[in-house]
Amino acid sequence: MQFTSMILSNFQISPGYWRMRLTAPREFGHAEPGQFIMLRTSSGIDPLLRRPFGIFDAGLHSPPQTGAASHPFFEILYKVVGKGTSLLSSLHENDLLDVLGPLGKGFDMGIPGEEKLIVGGGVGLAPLYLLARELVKHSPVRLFAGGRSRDDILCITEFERLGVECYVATEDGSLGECGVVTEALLKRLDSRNRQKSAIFACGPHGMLDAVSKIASERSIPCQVSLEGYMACGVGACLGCVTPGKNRTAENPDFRCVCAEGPVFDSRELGWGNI
Amino acid sequence: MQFTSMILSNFQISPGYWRMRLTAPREFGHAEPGQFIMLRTSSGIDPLLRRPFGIFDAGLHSPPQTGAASHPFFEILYKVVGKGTSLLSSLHENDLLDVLGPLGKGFDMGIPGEEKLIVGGGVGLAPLYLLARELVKHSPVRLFAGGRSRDDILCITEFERLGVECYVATEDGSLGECGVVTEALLKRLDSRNRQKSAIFACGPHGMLDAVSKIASERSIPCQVSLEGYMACGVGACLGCVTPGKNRTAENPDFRCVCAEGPVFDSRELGWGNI
Amino acid sequence: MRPDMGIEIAGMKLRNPVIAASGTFGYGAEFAPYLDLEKIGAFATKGLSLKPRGGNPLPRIVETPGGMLNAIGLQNVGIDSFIADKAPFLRTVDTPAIANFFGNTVEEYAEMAERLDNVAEIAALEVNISCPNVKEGGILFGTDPAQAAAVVRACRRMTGKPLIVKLSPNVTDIVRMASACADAGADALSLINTLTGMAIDLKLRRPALANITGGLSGPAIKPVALRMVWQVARSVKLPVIGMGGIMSGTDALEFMLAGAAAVQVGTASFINPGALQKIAEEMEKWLSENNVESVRSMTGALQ
Amino acid sequence: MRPDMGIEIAGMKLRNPVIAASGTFGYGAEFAPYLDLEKIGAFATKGLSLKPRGGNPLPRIVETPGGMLNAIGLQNVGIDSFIADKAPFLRTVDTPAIANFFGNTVEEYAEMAERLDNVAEIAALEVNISCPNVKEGGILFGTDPAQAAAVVRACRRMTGKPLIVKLSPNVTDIVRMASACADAGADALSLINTLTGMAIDLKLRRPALANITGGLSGPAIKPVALRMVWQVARSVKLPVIGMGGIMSGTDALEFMLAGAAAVQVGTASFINPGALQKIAEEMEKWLSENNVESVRSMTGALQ
Ligand SMILES: Cc1cc2nc3c(=O)[nH]c(=O)nc-3n(C[C@H](O)[C@H](O)[C@H](O)COP(=O)(O)OP(=O)(O)OC[C@H]3O[C@@H](n4cnc5c(N)ncnc54)[C@H](O)[C@@H]3O)c2cc1C
Ligand SMILES: Cc1cc2nc3c(=O)[nH]c(=O)nc-3n(C[C@H](O)[C@H](O)[C@H](O)COP(=O)(O)OP(=O)(O)OC[C@H]3O[C@@H](n4cnc5c(N)ncnc54)[C@H](O)[C@@H]3O)c2cc1C
Ligand SMILES: Cc1cc2nc3c(=O)[nH]c(=O)nc-3n(C[C@H](O)[C@H](O)[C@H](O)COP(=O)(O)O)c2cc1C
Ligand SMILES: Cc1cc2nc3c(=O)[nH]c(=O)nc-3n(C[C@H](O)[C@H](O)[C@H](O)COP(=O)(O)O)c2cc1C
Ligand code: FES
Ligand code: FES
Repeated sequence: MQFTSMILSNFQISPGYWRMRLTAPREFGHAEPGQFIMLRTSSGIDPLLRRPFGIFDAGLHSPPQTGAASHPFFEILYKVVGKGTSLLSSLHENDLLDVLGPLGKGFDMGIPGEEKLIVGGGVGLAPLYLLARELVKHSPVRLFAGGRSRDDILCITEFERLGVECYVATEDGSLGECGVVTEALLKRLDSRNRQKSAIFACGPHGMLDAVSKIASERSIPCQVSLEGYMACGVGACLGCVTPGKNRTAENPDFRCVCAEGPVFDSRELGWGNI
Repeated sequence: MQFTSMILSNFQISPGYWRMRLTAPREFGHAEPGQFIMLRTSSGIDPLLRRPFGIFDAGLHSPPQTGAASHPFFEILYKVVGKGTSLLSSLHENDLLDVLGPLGKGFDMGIPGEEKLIVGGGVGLAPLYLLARELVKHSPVRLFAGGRSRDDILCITEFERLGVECYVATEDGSLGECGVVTEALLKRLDSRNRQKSAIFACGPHGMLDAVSKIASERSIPCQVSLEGYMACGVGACLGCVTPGKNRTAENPDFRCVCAEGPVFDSRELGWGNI
Repeated sequence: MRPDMGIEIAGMKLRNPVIAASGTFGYGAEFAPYLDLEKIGAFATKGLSLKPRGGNPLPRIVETPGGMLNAIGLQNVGIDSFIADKAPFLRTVDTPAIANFFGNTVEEYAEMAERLDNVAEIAALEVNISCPNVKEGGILFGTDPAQAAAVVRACRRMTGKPLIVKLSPNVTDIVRMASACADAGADALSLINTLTGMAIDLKLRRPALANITGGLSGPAIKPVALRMVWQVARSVKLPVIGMGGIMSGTDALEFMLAGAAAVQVGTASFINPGALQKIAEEMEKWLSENNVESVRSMTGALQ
Repeated sequence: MRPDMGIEIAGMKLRNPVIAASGTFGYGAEFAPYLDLEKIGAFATKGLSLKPRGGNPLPRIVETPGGMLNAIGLQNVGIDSFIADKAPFLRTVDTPAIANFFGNTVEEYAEMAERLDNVAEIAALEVNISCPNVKEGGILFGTDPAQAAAVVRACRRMTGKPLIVKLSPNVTDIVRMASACADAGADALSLINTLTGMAIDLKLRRPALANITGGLSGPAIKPVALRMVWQVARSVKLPVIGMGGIMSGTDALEFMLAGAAAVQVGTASFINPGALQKIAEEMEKWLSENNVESVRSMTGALQ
């Protein structure tokens, strides 16, 4: 679906991280956790390509004015890293954006009742909030949030409000435990009593690789949400692909991150080749 | 001079025509009537090149708040024709612009006391207001303003406030006389009693050509302000040149509109070649 | 008055001159949710080869000022899987599909042409000659007139379908390449393919693309594309399909003025998945506003 | 720690690697009000010829997506007037001036080289070979290795000053052109000159430039320029001066990673007349932030 969205709000939530709320068409209510959208950050050619962002939240927006009708919205959480995201951060309420989405394949919700472990690194938390919101309906959910420093730990309160138990780790120890988030995850896994779990992760490649190793060593189902350089977002350009588990010199097993992902069962991926 | 300007105001004065007031450095006070500035309409590459605009007015700006110090400003009058001017029209108070100027050679003020006839077509009026403001100090001034329709006749009240006698002609007759502005000019010239005059003109090429013919037939000094496709504005790229009067196949007599102009003695130009 | 948007090129009748460029439109189905495939003139498939190809390592794309570089490496499902899995969709759409294809030797090109000639769902063949000839030490078919002619002759023998040759812009003399392909039996020429370029990641001190160089497309290349289309259209007697940076109906009409009988649109579909349909609509609007009765009359109408 | 910004190229010592590109910096004086000429590495003059030249009819420039086309037609004051009117200014500035020049025949090139060799204010010569050879039926010197070599050999005989050859990008094989010029005696190569392009005014149904085609410059061409600099620098043993779309210090450093020993900046000066100085400052800042001691160490340091 392609549509024009109006910005409802756009503010900085932590140094360098912003949260934007946008109007959405009614159909957008069916967006799956883990899906993403692509935005044009300029109506001209600078930058030329759309920018992909996970769907942080979606729902019905109630305007502050009493009596005004509520309407569907979605939110993105974004880090300012270059020209496109800088332009986004300079936009205001009522500005318009051209949106493509929801795109891709989201998370499989797994078996109701079983423990769900969510692992997010930095802005990788973005697509995990909508996921958590769905998971808590049927399962106990734990979040492991990591980042370089306290500024990179986002929206923990929101997760806690859902009833998610949150574990925080920062590399500089400025918030939560000092270290990488996988250590906290390991502690939890090793302390659980043969309880069945499933892992959902999004973040930098190194973190996903580590999480997927941890999961496979323990035979825990693990889904990861990948990034990739995207041009089209719809499976046409083959720019965003990632090697699948069967990839060899002879077998061109590439998976399309935008159309077959961005969420993959970690066992389906050719980690060594990425 | 290159400087960053802050927008003091920016509003539409007639359908498609805008007037923008900007802060200026102190030195800008010495801008000559007929000089121009070049603006970057985007900080990126879309559009890439600066856009030239005549200096409509310059002076000291007194902010509406009582007590606030007054500071130098200049104004431009612009017509929205493409991407750059659209972007300008979307800017607001307090937005910043990168300005180069004042550039080029302005009008020669002529002999004090003699009648000054100013001819402007459409947005060609832009550089003529500052000129009129100077000329009225020492000479009687008459303005001949032409355009396709009433919407193209700009800022007449401002000229009248200076004490300028204004003649208006529109091609569709929706304001002033019906016809082209040169007819009104001719009438005035033919009715004047051997009085010495000087002509100053800015507008579309066809109008300037006609005015310069009228002037040369009557041996009246005539200065015209030209446009040209400009890249640098400082005489380096040679993109904006216009043929001089000595131009032949052998003699490469090209004049630089940005550095030797934009104002030229009409007898110096090779009209047939432009 | 509604202008007549129909064109005929190399024996194909198209409802309008706007064709999806190869490699930017998948195998046709990917964009179906975003536009009406029956409102565009035709579409070219991703470049096909005899064997499936995995393509290049990652990253494969990078944005550049006003454009993008890609080094997909011609990843494609291969002709067998194309016929089995992709062709059936083409039957469901009443819009001609053009098979873009390539090979590593003249023989492979010929074999591909022969196989595609038998695919009923394919209306025309577009030969991508920007590949290295593995037998001749990797020299590019697309930069040597004799090699290009050899490919075209070999394909011509194998197919009665319209044969379009897609030219590479990375040559000193595009007209020589065009003439060689015309003489060798092409029915139409399409140009331009991407300009070879490179981007560098300064922080990492590495090329931005794993493949080091890639193909530049998008608005940045439009002036080069227009120039080449103009040069070829005025010197070679074949119909020309123009492309390179077309983003709007006016861009497309400029290519037609330069001599193109039809246009292809590539990168624009990434920015706006409905671009092809929108461009056709914008063209029609411009023509009607300017009282032009038929889009065909724009071809080569530069003064 | 302040990084060492000095470089040496073809025997010239420059305070930094940032050189103004020919045709975009006038004869040096035009930009003096906007930057400190003694904060840039060097500057190249507008292309000079034996006789003054009027250049092309108008319009001569047009903006394109991320770039611009120019068809100035090498308007210049001619060598006599250059020596009489422009050279005296060069004496007042402690920054090397490079004379860019061209001719219509090999003999004219040689004569220009000889004349310029005698101009004390000129530190180096830059041969622009993108001109048609009027004797050989208008074939471009810059697209034929043998013709280019002939020009370079003829100039080499006439001058002991550093001889830089400026290459045209409108060729199939830039390395062949570069090798031919190297073998013929060039001291350095500068690239790229503009890509030939075209723009069309749809409303008027006319080419936007009176000359129909023009040279594309600016950010749009950067990927093509970087690729060619990389290709030439790794294959030819001469120092390379890289250019094409450089707008910032990081752009300039990317060209150095690709193999350039110095860079030239053209179109950027139109957008920001202080661009050269700013780019040199940005380079220095980047190097110091990244603990690079000398700008020279960036040349070819791509991994
Ligand atoms: C499916 C998907 C979902 C995403 N979700 C989010 C999200 O929810 N929130 C968020 O902040 N970001 C997200 N991203 C990343 C986001 O798209 C990029 O940060 C953004 O496109 C950068 O644009 P820019 O113009 O600001 O930066 P640019 O100027 O384009 O780039 C700045 C730097 O970031 C690098 N970069 C740019 N794009 C990518 C990319 N796709 N992958 C890796 N590196 C890149 C560039 O190489 C460069 O070094 C997601 C990416 C994908 C593919
Ligand atoms: C010395 C000088 C002074 C000027 N003063 C004023 C002024 O005071 N007020 C004002 O409104 N305009 C003035 N102009 C014209 C103004 O610069 C252009 O209208 C503006 O640059 C258009 O920018 P754009 O991006 O909106 O349009 P573009 O998208 O660049 O162009 C829109 C259309 O205008 C044409 N065009 C663009 N630039 C020029 C040009 N320089 N000359 C002729 N045609 C052009 C294009 O071909 C195109 O058809 C002046 C021009 C010059 C050279
Ligand atoms: C991601 C991508 C993949 C491409 N793949 C092919 C291909 O397989 N075969 C081909 O002939 N051209 C291919 N091209 C070139 C385009 O068809 C087109 O010639 C080029 O992109 C210029 O047009 P544009 O500027 O409108 O994109 C590809 C282009 C892009 C951007
Ligand atoms: C207006 C203009 C005039 C130019 N004139 C010359 C010239 O006289 N001689 C020459 O060798 N190159 C000339 N060039 C090419 C530039 O020196 C440079 O090679 C090219 O513009 C690419 O660099 P850029 O993208 O930084 O502008 C000219 C370029 C422009 C834009
Ligand atoms: S972004 Fe184009 S295929 Fe995934
Ligand atoms: S605009 Fe460059 S010389 Fe006048």
